[in-house]
Amino acid sequence: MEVDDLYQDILLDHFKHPRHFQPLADGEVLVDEENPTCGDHIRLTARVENGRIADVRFDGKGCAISLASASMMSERMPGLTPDEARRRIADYVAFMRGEKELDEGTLGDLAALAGVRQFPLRVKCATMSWHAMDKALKKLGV
Amino acid sequence: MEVDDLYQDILLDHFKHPRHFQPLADGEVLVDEENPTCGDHIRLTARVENGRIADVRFDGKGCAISLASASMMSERMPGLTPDEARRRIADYVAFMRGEKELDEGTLGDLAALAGVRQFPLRVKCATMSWHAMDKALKKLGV
Amino acid sequence: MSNTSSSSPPPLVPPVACVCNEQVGAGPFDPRRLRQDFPILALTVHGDKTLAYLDNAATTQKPASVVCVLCEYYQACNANVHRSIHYLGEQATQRFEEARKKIQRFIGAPSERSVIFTRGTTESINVVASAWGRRSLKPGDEIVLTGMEHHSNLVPWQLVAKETGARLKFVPVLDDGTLDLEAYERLLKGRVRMAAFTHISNVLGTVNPVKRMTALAHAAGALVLVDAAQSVPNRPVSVTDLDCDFLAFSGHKMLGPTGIGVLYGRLEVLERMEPFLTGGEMISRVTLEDSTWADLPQKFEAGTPHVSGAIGLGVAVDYLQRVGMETIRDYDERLARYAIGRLEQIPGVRIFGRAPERSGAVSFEVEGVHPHDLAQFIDRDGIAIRAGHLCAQPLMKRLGVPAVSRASVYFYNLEEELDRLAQSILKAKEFFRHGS
Amino acid sequence: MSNTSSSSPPPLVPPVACVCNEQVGAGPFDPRRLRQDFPILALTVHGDKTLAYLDNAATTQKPASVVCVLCEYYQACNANVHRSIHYLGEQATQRFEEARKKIQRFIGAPSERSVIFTRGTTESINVVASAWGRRSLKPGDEIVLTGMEHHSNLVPWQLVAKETGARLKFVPVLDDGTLDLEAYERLLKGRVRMAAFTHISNVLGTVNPVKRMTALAHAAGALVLVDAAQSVPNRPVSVTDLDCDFLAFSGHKMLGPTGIGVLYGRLEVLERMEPFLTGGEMISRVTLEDSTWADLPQKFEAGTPHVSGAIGLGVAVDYLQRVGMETIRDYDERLARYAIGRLEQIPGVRIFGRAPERSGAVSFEVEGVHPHDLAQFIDRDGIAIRAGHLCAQPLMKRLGVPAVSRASVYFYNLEEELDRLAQSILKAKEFFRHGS
Ligand SMILES: Cc1ncc(COP(=O)(O)O)c(C=O)c1O
Ligand SMILES: Cc1ncc(COP(=O)(O)O)c(C=O)c1O
Ligand code: FES
Ligand code: FES
Repeated sequence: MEVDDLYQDILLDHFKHPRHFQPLADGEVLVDEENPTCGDHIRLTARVENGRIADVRFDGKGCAISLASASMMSERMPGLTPDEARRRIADYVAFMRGEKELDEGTLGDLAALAGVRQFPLRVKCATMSWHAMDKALKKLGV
Repeated sequence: MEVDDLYQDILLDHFKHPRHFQPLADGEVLVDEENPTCGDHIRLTARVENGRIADVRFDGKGCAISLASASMMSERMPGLTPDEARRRIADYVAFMRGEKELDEGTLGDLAALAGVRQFPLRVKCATMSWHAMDKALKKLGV
Repeated sequence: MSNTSSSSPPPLVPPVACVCNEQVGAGPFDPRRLRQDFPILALTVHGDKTLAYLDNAATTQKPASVVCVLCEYYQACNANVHRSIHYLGEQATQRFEEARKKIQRFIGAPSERSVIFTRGTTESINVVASAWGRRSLKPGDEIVLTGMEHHSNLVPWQLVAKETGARLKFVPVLDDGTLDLEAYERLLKGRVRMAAFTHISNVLGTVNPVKRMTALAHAAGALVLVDAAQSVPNRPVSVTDLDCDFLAFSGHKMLGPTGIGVLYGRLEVLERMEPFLTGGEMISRVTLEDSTWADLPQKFEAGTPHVSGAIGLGVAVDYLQRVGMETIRDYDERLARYAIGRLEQIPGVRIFGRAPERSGAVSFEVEGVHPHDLAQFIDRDGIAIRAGHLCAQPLMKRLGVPAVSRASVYFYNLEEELDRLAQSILKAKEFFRHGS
Repeated sequence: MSNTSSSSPPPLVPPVACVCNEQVGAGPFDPRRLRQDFPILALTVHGDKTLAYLDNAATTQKPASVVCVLCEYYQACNANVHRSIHYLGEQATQRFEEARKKIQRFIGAPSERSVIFTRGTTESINVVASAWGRRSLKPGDEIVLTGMEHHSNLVPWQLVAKETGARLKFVPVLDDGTLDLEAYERLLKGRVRMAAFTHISNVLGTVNPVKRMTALAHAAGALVLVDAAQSVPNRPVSVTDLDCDFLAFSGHKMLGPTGIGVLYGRLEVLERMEPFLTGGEMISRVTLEDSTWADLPQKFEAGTPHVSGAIGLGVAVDYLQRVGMETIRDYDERLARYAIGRLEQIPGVRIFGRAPERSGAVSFEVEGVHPHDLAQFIDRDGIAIRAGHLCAQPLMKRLGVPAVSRASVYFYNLEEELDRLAQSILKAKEFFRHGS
């Protein structure tokens, strides 16, 4: 496996231009999720409107993998019901841990993160923001 | 080295017929010295008359090496002044620990214990009664 | 990339290529053949005496595959684990954690998070006595131990009892070397918070009914620690089946390297416990003033672990499973009974321990020959046994002796080695009675 | 017999015949030649990339003689130590205690009784914090640490402070990565009972003036513990010269096996201390109710020790002495300065730690590239460095970063490996800015 299999162009693009990345006012922050192995963190906010996730934004510090996966996550959530979102999160986390397979269709551009699975030490980077989203839904009581 | 180099005839003779071995009345016992690595012990009594050790007797439980060395010790002490005895004890202990050499003349039949020096785990067997004698002199205040 | 994205990740580490070509997989159980896997058993000592190693309850010998994996580890993937993002670091971490999973499966633990690497049984028990006991015990609480414990499962409890005001109670040992189970049930009527007992006595060979004892202790509201130092090497042991809260054992007694052992703990109990050692690896957040702990099992694994030891223990477990734990149990017991039969033919020999179910450890005394003289004498014939209090001074007192001799067999021992033992003991008796 | 009775006892154990034929004795210091003694350094990873192992502050690689002695130990003299009266037991005991003496001489300790084998630095410090601190500290007593400690020399003190009511004080770290020694002197004016500090920072490479710091602490009536995890591998260290009360270090960072380390303690202090772990080996008398302790060093070595680890560490010490500790110190420092020079040529690289006296550890950050991405990226070029908080979160906070990258050299590294590091970092910068 070459390094650009891990850091694919799609991933790098999300890292350099993270979608929905935007400094959050302290009052907005729903969840501040930390990766204790490296000291990085993601802060996240989300809204639910008419039973569907309407908006996800985040800021924080992290490696390319964590920022890119947060960016991809923030693109996929809007439009889902909380239950659909939770299922997606669980599937993705299980996939990253090598506990579950997902087909191309389900994965979409998340396939760019599949290489991370070979590096157990980096799996937390790729799941941190997804855990944060899960907690945000709980916080919102939905 | 063969086993009968360690357990020489002289040693076995002292083991089977320990000199000055004799059940002691509890009141007589000056020192009860224990070998914690095996649970064995030697009890010892001694007298000093006219500035010289007059009598050494012991009882207790122990291996062949410990009983034989106690028996030889009890033969050598009588007639010595306490200071002479202390010097002999120190020399013998140093010899057993491989820290000092002694010539044939000084050793006499103690040479039969020289083989023990190759077995660090047994050195305590061969020195236990000598330590007891040293403590007995201290107890007697001589 | 996209072709592989939905298949499981390929292994990072190539399978360990063991060059030692062991016999263990090559046919039905045959101790004579398996001996070829243990180079040390072919040693001749004191000139031309073939080694008869009968001190397996102290420590076992290691098969070639265990030695081999140590070399291979140091020559191909040595690195610090868990935090090194580089080729060697990923390899070492993966193999270290793979070893943990092997041990988890071996002892039937529900999660690898409940498998903590320690230096050995002694440290494992200290972790529990200290990290659980010091925080949980109150004055008047009771700890039930037995009269046949190794010092390792006694002294730590003495200290924690002294510190907390808890009281120790002891299940007496009956004349046949089994526990007085009626007394045990009576003792459990008190304010018992912990019952800690050995699965198999390292002196008497007695196999205690630990499953039943655990159930009784649980019914009385106590936690249970099983000292499995002698049992995990000897028979199938499943923590799920026993249902104990803690299980402690040592790698070096089960074909593994020195310096590594295991504490199994029930997850809920481990999670409530504070850590024992602190420092690197076991923390989550640290400021100058305060710290929070990592998740299990790291919470209990401060500092750089004994990576090669854990990996070696994993390979030892592989070996044991290929021999078969039932096979080992049955063979050890058969051989121990053979040893007892041979020793009993010698006048003046007294065997300690007559439990109906037993392991490979046989303790005895020989009239007129001190155990240390006996061990020393028969060593000259190449026969290695143990003499002493066997780290069980209270049990010695119960047996009425300061020390015993112990021959302990393992699956690679042979009847003829026990014949040699008996002959050599006869010679020793003669020698110490009449001289050479 | 009578002929030999007056000469010193012949050695029981034949000298270890190492078959690995090392280069270390074969001429003046030449790192390129010495690399042949470390098979792992010839590894190619990720296809055809020669390994450049620059993570030596985490753990070092092992020379052939250390690996060799492990095999040899398990195949020729494995046994339990101190109590087994048989050929293997005598051999194992003699070699284990010989290793202790080697280490005693290596650190200039007055007696082998003050050399205690532990699992590593972390356990060594825990022994002191717990066995000394928990019994000796009173509310209001003070412990002086520094702002550059590894978690291992911080978290154990946090716990003991919480338990005893003692207070922690910290010597600040100045901008150049050295300690604020004026502040240290001021801190010593309090009720200081213990000063514990690292000899060399594993992050900054700073060499602290520990001899002077020890003298000042003693003058203030405090005991001194030196965390020598990074210094004993790197330079001559003599406890007699430093005059410290405790010294802690790890075998795996100085060519030795995993799972073994050392606590040196001043005899008078160790003698007054209660034990840490309890169980077998460390007792003198045990009854069901009570126990007394064995003499030093056994009092602090409960349970079956890591025999092969200790013997391996002894051989590692032999190797280091043949290279020469002054040589290692000078070479490591020169190479670290070379690394700094190369890294500084890269725009956006910032070096942490500018102490005038330094070891082989060089920490830095690269603008726009996260340390973990950097480590992962350059690993693909075969270069192994460390990324993270390096078990020093408070120091990271002081430096104003969540994590750093660290390259750490040892005497077997070469300038060309650092050239490759610099090139690969340049490539990484480019990659994360513009993509491949
Ligand atoms: C300065 C320092 N102290 C303590 C330690 C802890 O050593 P170990 O993990 O071997 O216990 C280390 C290394 O990790 C270190 O660099
Ligand atoms: C029953 C039992 N418990 C505990 C121990 C202590 O094990 P270790 O010395 O490996 O810590 C032993 C072995 O010595 C044992 O046989
Ligand atoms: S390294 Fe911190 S989140 Fe990836
Ligand atoms: S074995 Fe006990 S004194 Fe010799």
